[in-house]
Formats: sequence, C-alpha cells, structure tokens
Amino acid sequence: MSENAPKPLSRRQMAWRAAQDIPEGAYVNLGIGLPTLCGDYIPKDREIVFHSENGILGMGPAPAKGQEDPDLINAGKQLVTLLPGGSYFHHNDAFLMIRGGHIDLALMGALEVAANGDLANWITNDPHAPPGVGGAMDLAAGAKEVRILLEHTTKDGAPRIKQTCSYPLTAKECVKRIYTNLALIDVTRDGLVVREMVEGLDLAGLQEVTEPKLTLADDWKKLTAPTV
Amino acid sequence: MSENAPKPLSRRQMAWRAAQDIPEGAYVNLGIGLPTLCGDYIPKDREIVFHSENGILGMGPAPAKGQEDPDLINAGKQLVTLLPGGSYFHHNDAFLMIRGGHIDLALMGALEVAANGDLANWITNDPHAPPGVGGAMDLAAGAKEVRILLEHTTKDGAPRIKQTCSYPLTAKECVKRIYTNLALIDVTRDGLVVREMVEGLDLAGLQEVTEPKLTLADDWKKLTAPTV
Amino acid sequence: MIDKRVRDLAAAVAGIKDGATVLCGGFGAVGEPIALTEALLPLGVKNLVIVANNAGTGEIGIARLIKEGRVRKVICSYPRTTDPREFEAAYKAGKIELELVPQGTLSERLRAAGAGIGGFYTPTGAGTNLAEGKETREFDGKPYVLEKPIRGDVALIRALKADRWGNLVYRKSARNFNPVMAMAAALTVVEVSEIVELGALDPEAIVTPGIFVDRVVVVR
Amino acid sequence: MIDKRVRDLAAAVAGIKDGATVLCGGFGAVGEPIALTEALLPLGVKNLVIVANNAGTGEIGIARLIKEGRVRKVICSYPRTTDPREFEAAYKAGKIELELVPQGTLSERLRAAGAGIGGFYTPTGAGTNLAEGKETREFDGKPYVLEKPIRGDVALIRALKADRWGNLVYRKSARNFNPVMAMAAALTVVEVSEIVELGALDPEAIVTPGIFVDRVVVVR
Repeated sequence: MSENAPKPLSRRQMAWRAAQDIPEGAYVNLGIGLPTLCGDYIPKDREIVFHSENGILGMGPAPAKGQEDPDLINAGKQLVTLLPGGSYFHHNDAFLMIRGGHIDLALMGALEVAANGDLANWITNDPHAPPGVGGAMDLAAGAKEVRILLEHTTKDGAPRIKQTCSYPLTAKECVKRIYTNLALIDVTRDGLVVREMVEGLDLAGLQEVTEPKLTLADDWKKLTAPTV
Repeated sequence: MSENAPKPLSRRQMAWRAAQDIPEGAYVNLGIGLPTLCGDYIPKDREIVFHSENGILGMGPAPAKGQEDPDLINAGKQLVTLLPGGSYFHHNDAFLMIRGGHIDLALMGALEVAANGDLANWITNDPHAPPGVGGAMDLAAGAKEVRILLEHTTKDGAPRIKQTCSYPLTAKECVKRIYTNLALIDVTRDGLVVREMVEGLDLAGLQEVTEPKLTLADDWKKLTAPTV
Repeated sequence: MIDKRVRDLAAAVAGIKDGATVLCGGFGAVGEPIALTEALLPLGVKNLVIVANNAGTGEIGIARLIKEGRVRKVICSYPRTTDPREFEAAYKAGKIELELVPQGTLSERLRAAGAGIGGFYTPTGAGTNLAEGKETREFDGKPYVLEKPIRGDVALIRALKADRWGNLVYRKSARNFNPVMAMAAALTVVEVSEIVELGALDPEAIVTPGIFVDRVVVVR
Repeated sequence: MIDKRVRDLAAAVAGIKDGATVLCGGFGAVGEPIALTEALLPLGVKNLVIVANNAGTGEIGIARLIKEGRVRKVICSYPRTTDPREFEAAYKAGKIELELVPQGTLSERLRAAGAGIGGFYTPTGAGTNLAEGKETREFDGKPYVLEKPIRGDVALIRALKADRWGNLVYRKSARNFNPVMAMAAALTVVEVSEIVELGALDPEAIVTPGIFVDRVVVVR
C-alpha cells in the first residue's frame, strides 16, 4: 500500500457503488448478504426490476412495520414487498429466467475470483459443515452478466482475487466486473483492468494485495462513495 | 364372413362403445374426428375430465347457439365450452401433461395398427400433400393408455389391423385396445385377443379381415350398441 | 421509467431483418398475432423462417406472408391449411422448405431455448421417421430422441391485456403457444387488445411476466 | 363424482411406504407442508428419501423427521438449517446421506420427471465439483451437464385454496417449489387453508390443474 494510507469503502459504500451501475430498466438478481444492500441505493430516477429465485419479479423494499407478510420473502428469507407491476411464479419459471439468460445482471458475493473470471462462492474447504449451493451455480452460469462484490482481501490480508481459485468453483469464466472495498476491476480478454481505485492507493499498492497482474485503465477514476 | 351376415357398428356406435369404457374420474384426450364423438356418449353418472392439447382441462360440449366463443376451441378447432372446475394453461404445460403420463387415456383414430401395438395414424404415402403430425406422436408416446377407434377394413376390404404397419409409424407398441365396427380387440403380450364381436360374426370371419392371428377370449361377448 | 408500449405496428416490428427466425403464436387463427405478422409485409423482409403450430390459415397472417413469397422455411407441426392453401401451393412448387416437428416437441424445443437448456431427450417420435438423423438413447430401457432448442430472432405474440412493464394475460384457449414463444426469442413483440395501468393485473394471475417482453402494441 | 378431498391427515398420507422418495414443497418454512410432513411420523415410515430445497427449518417438518431418524437421504440445494441443526447433526454423525443439487437443476429435474423428459443438458454446474461423474457435452461451443429426472413416490404440497377436482392456487412467494413437485410424483397430496366450490377458482388463474393432484386435506 502507498504511504498515504488508502481509505477503503465500507460494505454499504461498496453496495452503493455497485448500485450506481445498474442501468434503467434492468432485470436484476441480488445475491444474499452484501449484494442485497444494493437495493437500498438505486438512484431515485431509475426503475429497476428485482428478481428473486423463489418466484418474484418486481420485488420492493422491506415492509413497513405492521405490513409484514410471512408469505412474501426474498431468497435470503427476509420479508419483502411487491411493487405495482410485480408478479409471482413458481420456482421452475424463476430458474428458467435465470438459466435462459433473461436476467440482465446478477450481483453476487464471492470467496474468490480468478483472473479469467472463474468464480468461487459456494463452499469453503471446511469438512465440518455440510455443503450448500442454493441458486449460486444457476445464477453464475445463467445471468447475462455477473458482477461480484467482495472485500479485496481476507481478514488476514491475503488476496481474494487470485490467479486460480483455491476453493471449488461455482462457474467458470463468468465474472465481468468486481467491486471491492479498494477498487472497481473489469475482467477482460486482456486480463484484469482497474477502472477505479480509492483515494491514496496506486496501482502498485493495489497489485500488492491482488494475485493476477492488473492493468490500469487510461481513463481510471477515483473510487468514491458518499457516507451511507 | 359367416353366412348369417354380420351387422357392423356405425361410426357413432363405435364412439358410443369406446365411451362406455372410460372410467369415472379419468383424464382423457379425444383425438380429432371419430374419437371426438365419444364425448357425446359418456354415461351420465360419470365425471370425466377432457383434456385438449391447446391448453384446456375440463372441456365441455359444443356451445349452445348464441354462446359461441371464438377463443374457446378444441384441438380439432371446433368451438367448445369449459365446465366448472376447468382450467386454461399454455401449450407447453398441455404437452407436459401428455408426455409426462398424466393423461389416463388417449382415444385416437388410426390408419393401421400392428399386432404388437405399433400405431400408424399420421401420414399416408401420398407424395402430393405436405405431411402433418400435430400432437399425434406426443399422445401415442405419452398417454398412460392408448386406445384406437378404426374401421376394421379399408374401403376396398383390406385389413387395417396388420402384422406390420405399411404406413410410417406414429409410435411403437403403444396401442392397448382397438375398437372397430366389427370387434373389440385387446393388444396383449400373447397377441391380439378378441373381447367382443358383432352379432353374426365368428372368429374365422373376423380373422379373414384381420392380418395377425386372433385369439378369442374365453369370456368374449357380443359387441352391441344402441341406435345413436 | 420502463415503458414497453410502442405507438404503432411499424414501431413494433422495426429492426426485424431478412432471414430472421420468427416465432408466431396461435393455434390455427386463435391467438394468432395477425396484425404483427402482416406488419412484416410493408417492412419488406424476406427469406423468413416461420416457427408456428400451423402454416397459416386462409389468406391472412402467415398465409399472406407465404403468398407474397417472404417465407423461406416453415417449422411447424401441422402445415395443412384451409383454403386457399398457400403453404401447400408453395410446398408443391418447391418454393418453401418444411421442418415438421411433433407439437409437444415443438413446444418443448421452444421452452428449451427460453430456459437455457442445451438439449433434451423426449420419448416422442422415437422409432419414427421424424427421429431419423437424430440421436436416440435409452433411459431406464425406454428410447428417447435428443432434441435441440429452437430460438427465435423475434417472437410475435398475441395477448389480451398488457401493462407498461410488458406483463401479459391471455384469453381462454388463445393462450396456447404464445407464452412459451414469448420466452424463446431475442426480441418479443406483443399485440394486445388493451393496455392497463401498472398494478392493475393480478400478480398471482400474470401468465407472462414482463421480463420476457420487449414491445407492446394495441391492436383493436 | 370426482372428489379428491380427504377427511384428515391420516387419510391424506395413507399408503406411503418405508423407503419412499418424498418431495416436500416450500422454500425454508414458506409454503412448506408442515402438517403433512409431520403426519408421516404416526404412520411409522422410515428410510425416507426427502427431496426439498432445504433440509428442514427449526424443529418442525423435515427437521422433525430427521430428528426422529426417519430419513435416510436428503436431496436438496441448501441443507444449512437454522438452530437446532437437525440435518447438520445427523450429517456429521454419518447418519444421513446428502445429494446436493443446484437449486435450478433441482427444479428442472423435478419438472423433467413431471414432463416425461428422459434427461436434459444444463449449463449449471459445468466444470464444477457438482458435475463430477456426470456426462458433459458441448452445444454451440458451450459446456452442458446431463441431468436426469427426480421422480417422487409422493409429493407433499402446501397451497392456499383447492376445489374438489384438486385445482390449486397459492399465495405470493409460498408458491415456490410446490407446483413443480405436484407434477413430479406418483401420488400428490396437498394441504390447503380452504376448499372452495367447484368453479369458484378463476380458470385463467389456476396454477396447478387438478390433473396433478390426488388428495386434498384442509389444514387451518
């Protein structure tokens, strides 16, 4: 890292940054956890249709107090609402939408992403817990575009963006963009291209905590987010 | 044929006879033409659910005059009605029901049936007309049970129940029962078993107009039908 | 604001190109998007591949496209048309290709395209002429035929009502092939009797969610 | 008269046998047929194979069957349960088998059983651990995994309303796996909040037509 200590984004700031890139009219699936927070930061003038793999399109925010409906939950099993224009359908149609390439954008969390866009986000190598995959593989293989939100490093400071994933894969070569607490990185045919970095960080500093070789885009910008 | 000239059933009597065998509560698809007439002769105390491959369950009879709805047709493109309890669905679900074995009984017409239950009912060898298959192959391959209504012979007196079909097949080994104007014949592992014959016909007479070897059931009956 | 409504038929079919694979809803004339289909004529496109259950009825819709020589090939289950037999005439004259597909297989191949399925094994057609040249394979001792997706460049759909998000409901047996075709094309265009306010369609009863729909035009 | 209504839970689950493959609807506890699932306990069946999205929630439904040692194997997409972790405990003790299936593949394998499809090629899971031992094949240069149907001996379903023909409607996201499981079993048993008169359900809005349903019981 550079001398002038960089200021990483908070988790909510990462979600804010990813939300700004969701285009008007997109059909979007938000993964459980951090990606779900993106829903809170959509610019007010944009109409986005959120999809939930348990059979909802047009999902709205959490219900107001007293308006909770136990039969209306998202994939993370949190209570949600339905917007006007929303619809319900069964699980098979929900995954037809995913697998058939009808979801414009899946925002997902990850354990690791590799230089070629390989994604590992469903299982650690912990032998003590039973494995669970949910809809992760369907989303990673099926969405038109997959973007990842992840902390740039592990708690121990080890890179999560790797030459090759060390954890079992969710899908091969599916990730197109990575939002971290330090940078916004695109996965391209020419490798990883840094589009944005936080204040106080230079490419060398970012490279130190990233396994594969990074290239800096000519028009790179500062990665900023308001206090959210 | 025997000396005492047999009296073949009319087409409507054939439909009547086949209709008597449709069990209470069955989900039934009636083929275009002769099989469609079976719907007119269901015993009054039986509730049967008719399926149409264009997306209807619980199809009722033709509409009363003035009640016709151009958006409510059967697979033969005749105007029909919907009974209470009926439902509409799309073509894909209609054929899911067929292919998935949810239709208890398909009653179909035929050009020929073979000794092993092979069915030919979709195309003659006429090079002048474009071929058309419709839902015939799906029904023949998918219904839980396929029963056929056909005139016992061609207009020239040639057998339609053959050792091997001369026309291209609709499906292999799918027919379980054959209703003709002369007899009711089951396709069994031991070959064709005659369950019923019209008055004035004996096995030798029936065999004369049937290619494969016939066996007479010990408990065979006269094939009769009221004037309909 | 998401708004899939377009002003007129010309806007509805804009951009469809020569040689396009066009999925046309309907079963016979019921649920057939006749106005959209005929809107392809002034657009001037030709060498079309039409995917539909039938090959046109009477002189309208697909039959008219065939009569005008715009159709290179038809993929359907039942091309016998009522008089005047436009398809039959073109077929006998060797002016049009036919790919005959069993009705349930046609529907399932369209769904496979919509559902991202690379291929599927169906019992329909096994051991028949229509399985010739296709892989056949046994599962649990029963023969199945490998069938591939049919993807449209465009789907022309008829529905009863839509909203500005493109949510659709149909009417009685006019639903037929329309919902599965709506899922199976790169561009899905719908003609409807009526457009209603967003939120006016019951979310429990929407048959085609707007995710499958790109353009909606009112045809009264 | 067709009448799929049964008097009580015992009648609803009558005849289900040891070793049965049981499809259980629901996503977490939403839309889970808890009363029907727990009705398997007094029936005394064991060595069950449970097919569900999750492996039980809390101490009810599937979790209770696991706790009571009635389940030999679970086929699901996400077996991590909330406390008390009945599945995890049984799994760590080596007392239960797990077949982990991606959620969309689970749903599609169930549909394949219901739709008479012998197998299908899905892109999901290609190149991952979950495709190990399965045929992988390229279509148009993209890898797909061959997946087989999952058929139930019985499906336990939860819906909102039914009529005596077994037509069903659901409520909001409680629909989830229920309709596809209803199609995929030899015997489909449904618990509902309410049974209505035949003809009271809108034929345009019936989600599961009665053809897929064998028994209906009211559980309030």
